[in-house]
Amino acid sequence: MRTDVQIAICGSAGEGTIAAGDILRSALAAAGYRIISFDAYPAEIRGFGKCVARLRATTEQVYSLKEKSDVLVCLNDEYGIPQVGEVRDFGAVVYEAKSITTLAAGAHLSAHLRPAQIPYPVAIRELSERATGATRSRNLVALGFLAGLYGLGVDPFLRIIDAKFKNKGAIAEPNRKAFVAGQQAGSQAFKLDLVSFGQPSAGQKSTILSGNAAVVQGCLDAGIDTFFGYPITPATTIMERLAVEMPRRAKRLVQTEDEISAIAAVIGAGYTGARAATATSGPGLALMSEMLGLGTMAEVPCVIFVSQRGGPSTGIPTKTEQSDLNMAIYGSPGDAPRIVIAPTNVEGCYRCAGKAFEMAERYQSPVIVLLDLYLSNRYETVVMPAAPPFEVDGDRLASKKELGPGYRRFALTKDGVSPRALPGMVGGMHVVTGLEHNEMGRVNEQPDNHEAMSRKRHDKLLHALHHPDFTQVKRFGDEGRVAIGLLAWGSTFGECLAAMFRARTEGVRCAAMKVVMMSPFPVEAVAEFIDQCDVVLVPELNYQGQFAHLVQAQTGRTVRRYNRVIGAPMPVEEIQAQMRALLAGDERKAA
Amino acid sequence: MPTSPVYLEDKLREVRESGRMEYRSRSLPTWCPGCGYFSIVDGLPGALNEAGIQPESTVVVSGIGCSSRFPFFVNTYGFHTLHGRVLPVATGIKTANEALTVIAVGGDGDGFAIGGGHLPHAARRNVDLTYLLFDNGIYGLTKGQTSPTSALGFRTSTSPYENADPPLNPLLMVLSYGATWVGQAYAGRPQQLEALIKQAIAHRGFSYLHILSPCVTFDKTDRTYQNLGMHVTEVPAAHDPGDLGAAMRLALQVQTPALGLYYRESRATMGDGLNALAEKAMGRGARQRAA
Amino acid sequence: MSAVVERQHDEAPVSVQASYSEDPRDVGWVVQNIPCQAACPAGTNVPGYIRAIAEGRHGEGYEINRAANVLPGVLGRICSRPCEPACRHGWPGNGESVGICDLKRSAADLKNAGHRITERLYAPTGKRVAIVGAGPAGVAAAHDLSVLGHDVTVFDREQHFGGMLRYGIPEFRLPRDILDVELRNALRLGVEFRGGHPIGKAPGETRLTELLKTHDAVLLAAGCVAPLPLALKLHGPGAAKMSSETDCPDVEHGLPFLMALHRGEKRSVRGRVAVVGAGYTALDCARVAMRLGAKEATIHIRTTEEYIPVTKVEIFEAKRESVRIKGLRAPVGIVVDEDGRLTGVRFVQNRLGAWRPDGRRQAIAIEGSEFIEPCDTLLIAIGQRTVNDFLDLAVELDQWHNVRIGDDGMTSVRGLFAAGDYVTGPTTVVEAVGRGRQAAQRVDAWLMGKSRRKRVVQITPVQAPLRERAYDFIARQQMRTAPLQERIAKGRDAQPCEVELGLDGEQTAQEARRCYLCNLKYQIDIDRCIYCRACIEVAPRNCILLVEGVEVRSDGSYGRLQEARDWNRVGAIWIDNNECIRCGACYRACPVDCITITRNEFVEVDTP
Amino acid sequence: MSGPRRHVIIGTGVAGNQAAHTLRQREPDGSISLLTLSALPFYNRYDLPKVFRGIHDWRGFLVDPPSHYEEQRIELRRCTRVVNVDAQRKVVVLAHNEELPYDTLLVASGGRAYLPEELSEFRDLLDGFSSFEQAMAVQRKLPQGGRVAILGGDMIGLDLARTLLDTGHRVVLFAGKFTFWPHTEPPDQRVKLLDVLERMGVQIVDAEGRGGIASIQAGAAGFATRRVVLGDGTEFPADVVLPSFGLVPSVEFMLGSGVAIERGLLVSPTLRTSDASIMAAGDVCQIWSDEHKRYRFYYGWKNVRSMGELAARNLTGEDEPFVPVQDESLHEHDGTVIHSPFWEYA
Repeated sequence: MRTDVQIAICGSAGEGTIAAGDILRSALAAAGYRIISFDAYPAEIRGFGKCVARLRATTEQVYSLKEKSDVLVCLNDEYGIPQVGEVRDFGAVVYEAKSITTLAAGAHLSAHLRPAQIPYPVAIRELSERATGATRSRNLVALGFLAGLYGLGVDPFLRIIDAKFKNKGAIAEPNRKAFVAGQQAGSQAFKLDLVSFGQPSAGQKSTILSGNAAVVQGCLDAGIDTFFGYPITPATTIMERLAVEMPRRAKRLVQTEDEISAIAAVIGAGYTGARAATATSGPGLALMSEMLGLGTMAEVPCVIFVSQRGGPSTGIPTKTEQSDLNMAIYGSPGDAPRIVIAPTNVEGCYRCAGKAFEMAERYQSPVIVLLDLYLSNRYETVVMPAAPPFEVDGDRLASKKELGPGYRRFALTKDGVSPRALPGMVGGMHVVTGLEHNEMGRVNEQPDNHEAMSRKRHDKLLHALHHPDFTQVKRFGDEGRVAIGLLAWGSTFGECLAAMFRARTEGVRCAAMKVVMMSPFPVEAVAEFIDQCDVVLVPELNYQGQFAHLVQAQTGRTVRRYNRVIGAPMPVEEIQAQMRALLAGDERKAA
Repeated sequence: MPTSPVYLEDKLREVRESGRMEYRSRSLPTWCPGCGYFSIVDGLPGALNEAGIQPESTVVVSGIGCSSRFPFFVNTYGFHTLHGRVLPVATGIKTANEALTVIAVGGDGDGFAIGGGHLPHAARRNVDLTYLLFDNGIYGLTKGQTSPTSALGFRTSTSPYENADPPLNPLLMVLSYGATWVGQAYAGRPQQLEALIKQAIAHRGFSYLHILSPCVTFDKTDRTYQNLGMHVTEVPAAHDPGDLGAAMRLALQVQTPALGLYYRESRATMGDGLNALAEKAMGRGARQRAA
Repeated sequence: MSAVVERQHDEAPVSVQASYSEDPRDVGWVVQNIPCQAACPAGTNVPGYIRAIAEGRHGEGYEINRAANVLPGVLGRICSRPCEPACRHGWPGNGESVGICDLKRSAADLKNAGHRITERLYAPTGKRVAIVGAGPAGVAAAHDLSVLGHDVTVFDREQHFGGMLRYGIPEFRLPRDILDVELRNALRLGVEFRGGHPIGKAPGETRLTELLKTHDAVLLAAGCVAPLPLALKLHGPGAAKMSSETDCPDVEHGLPFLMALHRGEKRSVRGRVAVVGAGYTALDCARVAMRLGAKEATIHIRTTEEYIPVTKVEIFEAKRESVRIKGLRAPVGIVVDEDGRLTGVRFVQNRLGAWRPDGRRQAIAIEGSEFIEPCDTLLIAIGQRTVNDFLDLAVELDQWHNVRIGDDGMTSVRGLFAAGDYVTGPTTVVEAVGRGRQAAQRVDAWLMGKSRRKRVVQITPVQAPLRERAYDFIARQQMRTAPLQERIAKGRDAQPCEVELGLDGEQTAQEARRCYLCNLKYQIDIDRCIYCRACIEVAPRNCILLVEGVEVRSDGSYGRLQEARDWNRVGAIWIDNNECIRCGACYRACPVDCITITRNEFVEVDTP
Repeated sequence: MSGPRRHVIIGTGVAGNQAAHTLRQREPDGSISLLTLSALPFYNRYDLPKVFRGIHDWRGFLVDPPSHYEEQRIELRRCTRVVNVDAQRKVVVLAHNEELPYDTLLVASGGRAYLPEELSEFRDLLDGFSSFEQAMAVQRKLPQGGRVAILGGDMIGLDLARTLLDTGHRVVLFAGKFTFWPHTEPPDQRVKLLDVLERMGVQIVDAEGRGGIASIQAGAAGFATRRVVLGDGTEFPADVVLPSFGLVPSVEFMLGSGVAIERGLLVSPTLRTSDASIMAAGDVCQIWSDEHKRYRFYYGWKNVRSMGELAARNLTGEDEPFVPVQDESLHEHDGTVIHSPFWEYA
């Protein structure tokens, strides 16, 4: 039987909503389902904000979450009530059976169920208290209830609960008990909904990873040597995972005192030939921008992972947005070209992370890998390659012949990449500076030199457009001329793909192209795509249409924009609505 | 343990009549239940009220972090600035309007990591403001990473094996930077905390109050109420707050942190200096014109 | 070895840290917060004795009971349990009330075999008190007066003491050995009992005026034993030969019927038994009838089952014994055959009317709705009234012809006191015990010229919550009952079989844990509280609030707490003790230890 | 009165559902809340024996599709237990601690299966058949050709017995005074009716004549799961034991409201209770009969539906008395067929 079940768990931040989603996701992945999941949570640590953990478990490949969930678990009525609408007919709503305060009419979730939704009132709080003596394990009770109701195997859950809480001492056992209590209640409940889990497909062994975890895996597989970072949402988990993994490989990770220090240390490490990286978000990238210019000027390989969040300034730290594209491409004093790549899904995070080190080294440049919160935090099952697909040493090191008294660190070569001498190499001693310099590295402010060097720094990066085994752009859907094309980047591409596939089922000839290489820009491929479409729509999660600007500026062609800053993934149906409006030539409806 | 009955209506009247509620905003603080910061968000209004400072002539400035949500919970002017930049912004405010009471608040990461470069300069310049530093030894807002004051060997998500870097000694730093009022309080002792805040505000010059506070969500082992409650001591009665050396020795007592006033010194503030400078400059100008 | 004060094996050590308060707010707190005690007519310290039981000190639990009511083993079986509907554990959302009465019985049943009762005796006063009536009120008063040092003599018409306890209540509810021991214990401090000694005006009877002369005070506790008459119309062929329904051999009043049985007289019932009435007596009549071999027994009530003043357990057990209850009908006549034997009862259909001032529901007959219910025996148990024909002097009576007493418990005659059902009309045993006790204090105050005792609040620090949240999920322990076959089939010849068998040791321990211990007062020391709300997070109910105001009632207790939604209106974080279920979660969670627990309970102390 | 009225109906049985629909037709503006303990919208309990004919999807039992309630703007609140009605404040208190105010309240909570008190201690060994969930549980428990013991044998139970026999199961009826409830038949007629049942294939056990039902016991391992033990010591094995002693009104939540209750809610012929804002309809109410000068129950689907409709009409301005629409006779026809209005559900 084909399985396609989407479960949403809704509660406050302190109720363990996200943790419940974590466990459910891991357990279902362990059982062999394909998973795509994304949680929405507020800034307060545990405070009082609303969180929704959503996951879709399938047996077939899917690209995004569904608009309608099959099951909703509410740990908190107040937050849960607005979510009830997302449950489909004959789907299930699990909610707290009893309130400890007297509620006004309509304040209980049961008042908001539609007649075709199946209610499961569960004494979540009481079951938790009975099992553990405390109300804290309500999330595990609810999870257990789902496991019991849908006959999901208990063992993966218990294993994951044990693993998750093993370092948290006294809470592992209560959580286990709470889960079992919920599971018993669930297995005794009379199942009336029409949601069911079939056997997972037996296929390739897949791993469940978040975008950030995939970045980490990419870093490790590419042989990262050093990492310097400073905590910032939503990039922190990259550092946290690396902090566990790197010491095991005798690699070094340092939490610096701020982002300036982090990028400076990365450049320092890169200068010595180490594969070095940092991870940050918009505000951190802003602090790094001066140092990034030094990276470009000094031609030091370094990798910067930037996970975008709502801006400007501190903005909306826990909501997703794609509004740092301009800063990633342009944000530095002077003409400071650099490589910017933006993966579109979790697997892409892995590939881009690894390839970023290759490119940084090969083109002796800072490389920014641009993610966003939706991509960083979303989980997907990924089939990992048997062996790391990355070149682990691509340094263009100076040969014996090139070293010696006449060694030119910044030699103007045919491809613009100069031979590097690393500190410690005999005959390669030179000075690196942020001042404009000549081929030898000596300070030189002459116009000819400045123009030549500027050209060198720019042109060498163009080779990245043909970097081997790397997908700069990719087209999906119908071949040849199409009625409408979707052009997208980053996490939004998944929704575009889903919208495109749906449009095709409605008989529309259409195609979608993802652009991974943002700088230097793959002008030819994108221009060709635009030319084959009657109309091109660029949906993105920023207000200004930063990518649409880039496309228009680079290709000289006009595209239609669709911009939302809702802090959440672009709704597929909105993309569809835009497509329909454009196809119908309805200019008013098209944004 | 006192067993005498507490009569609610008496207490409510006492609180209502005290006037301290004027200084609270409407928003209920959103920290995790159990957080030590609640103690401070009740202490500052109490202190301001006692000191008779009007809410509208007070600016509470913060950086980024759990503690930096603070301005939202007090009924004063507030400026929630950028990570680490509380002191420069506060300096700007005080420089432009000496009539304001400026309270800078922030956490250990905000103040000693990203903002560490600003502290020496605000202190040595003796900017007339009060810096309340909420030290919980962890980054809470980003869900529990090591901070500059995390203990050696402490485990967090960014030091999963253990923290290999020794914590810095904020009090010793601030004393050596030239702060003119330095004290330490503990969130679990709300009455003493409030009294120290009041003294710090009353001080003319850069006053620094270090507030030890547990993070109940991400630190279950080190800086807990239990551990802190067991280890904190009082500044000895014999301690001379005018003796910088003695204050520094007290600051070295890190295993049993002493609560109370460490150091107090009367020195010209940055504002005084700028006034003198202006006077001098205007005086010279007047002489030149006269010539 | 120096002298040792003898202590019973299970007595708790005396606390030395206690303080005492007469502040109306503390008094109000106790009244408001210990609903079981407030509901108990005898003022039993319920949490006190249940805590003793929970700690395995059954004997002490028994003594705490006995301090309020001298017959714990008896009341533990037949009390009407006004405390249980009041119990906080039975409030909405909290589950079922604690089996307070069952635990009282357990204290009595499970106490050590060598248990010694404790009496704190006053010096003899030389005053003489006579008590008329050896029912629960008389016995309670006699006991307390003797403890207070007076010489007491109790007179009763019946041969044995106990009154309604002995003569009104069937043995399957109250075994006589239990009753005897407790009555004897109550009267053993030199109380003289004169059984078969009616006070009255008839020849050979002692006159009341005589008693008043020979005693310093006389207490009338004569109870309420005359059945209320029911003038039924007579129908059928044999009706002409009768003047009232009681002329029919198959019609009898319920209470005399039971009393005769309990005096050892033979009584029988025939075929289908109809009982009219809605109290314990009616229920007892029907259940006794089933034991005497009735084919069926039906209780006919004027209102409906909802309003019967009998515990649900009693109703359920009666139904298990096949007793049926039919509502909304009032008897208006009987039908007799040629031989004068009963063939049916004529009823009129009622409808429910308004509430009566006494809290009962009015029943209004519907005109023209008479119908006949066939039956072979009719027992009338519609209530009792007092009899005053023994009074040989003028005593002021009230509108119901009961004696009127003043606030000092005295009738219009100096030195003549009255108490119990004799004053109030028919109530319950526990009410009578409570009134008897109260009367003893009033008599003593009058005799001694002042109240020698007063009630204060004792406040004792408690170092731990004493409870766990898990206790709240223990199901109410169901008392074992005798199998149906044993109750009835063997009942005719064999020893009467007690229906309810009590809780066993383990059940008792479990049930005792269920008690919230409402005498524990949880309070937040606001001066030390840091407003962190760790307590609110773990609270199992909406019991800890951010408060901006509170309504203080005239009795000192707190009314509604006004919850603060805004930070600038939060005056305190407060534990609403009325909502609090004493689970201790907040106490354990408080990071700054600002929550204190004290035990607050009424104690009697000597007046200066 | 300001604004549209709030009508609350407790119970989504035949009466409650009918009342909601009639109410909506007659009062387009009022808000209507229909409360039920069930997780499902109104379905046909009379159809439940069909679970033995292979219908296992609850949607097959629904009378109206779920969307119907939205179209009719009837708020359907499922899994909702009423714990009490505060007639003074005009508020329905729900078990999950919500207070629902009403302008008018219609109690149509129906009846639940009666279990005689003397059998109550065996509750855990007994099954029920009054909801879809219970019916499915019985269906799952009962093996092909399995044996069902029906205690009492009211008309609901006997209807189930017909289906059980048709689908190849065995039925043992423990006959007693509740057999044929709610009909009461003279002894001679009763013998004939039992005879018909016997010929249908029901095994009849005269429980009353054999000392009554003494106990229900769990079966020994490897045998049927239950044993019915009679007073004379005889035992009958069964896979499922179903008490079938008629219905008692579900009124627990009305106790304490002050509304007059005897066994059911007492209502006038126009279905009004003693409280001006509260009406009752269906198996929950006893209706005053001027003819009999008694409060009477009127059972049967047609009566109940008619009461639901009447209640709605009387809530919206009418004041008509209830007239029974169903003849209550029970008889056997040519010795092989039993006729009862309770078997004529369309």
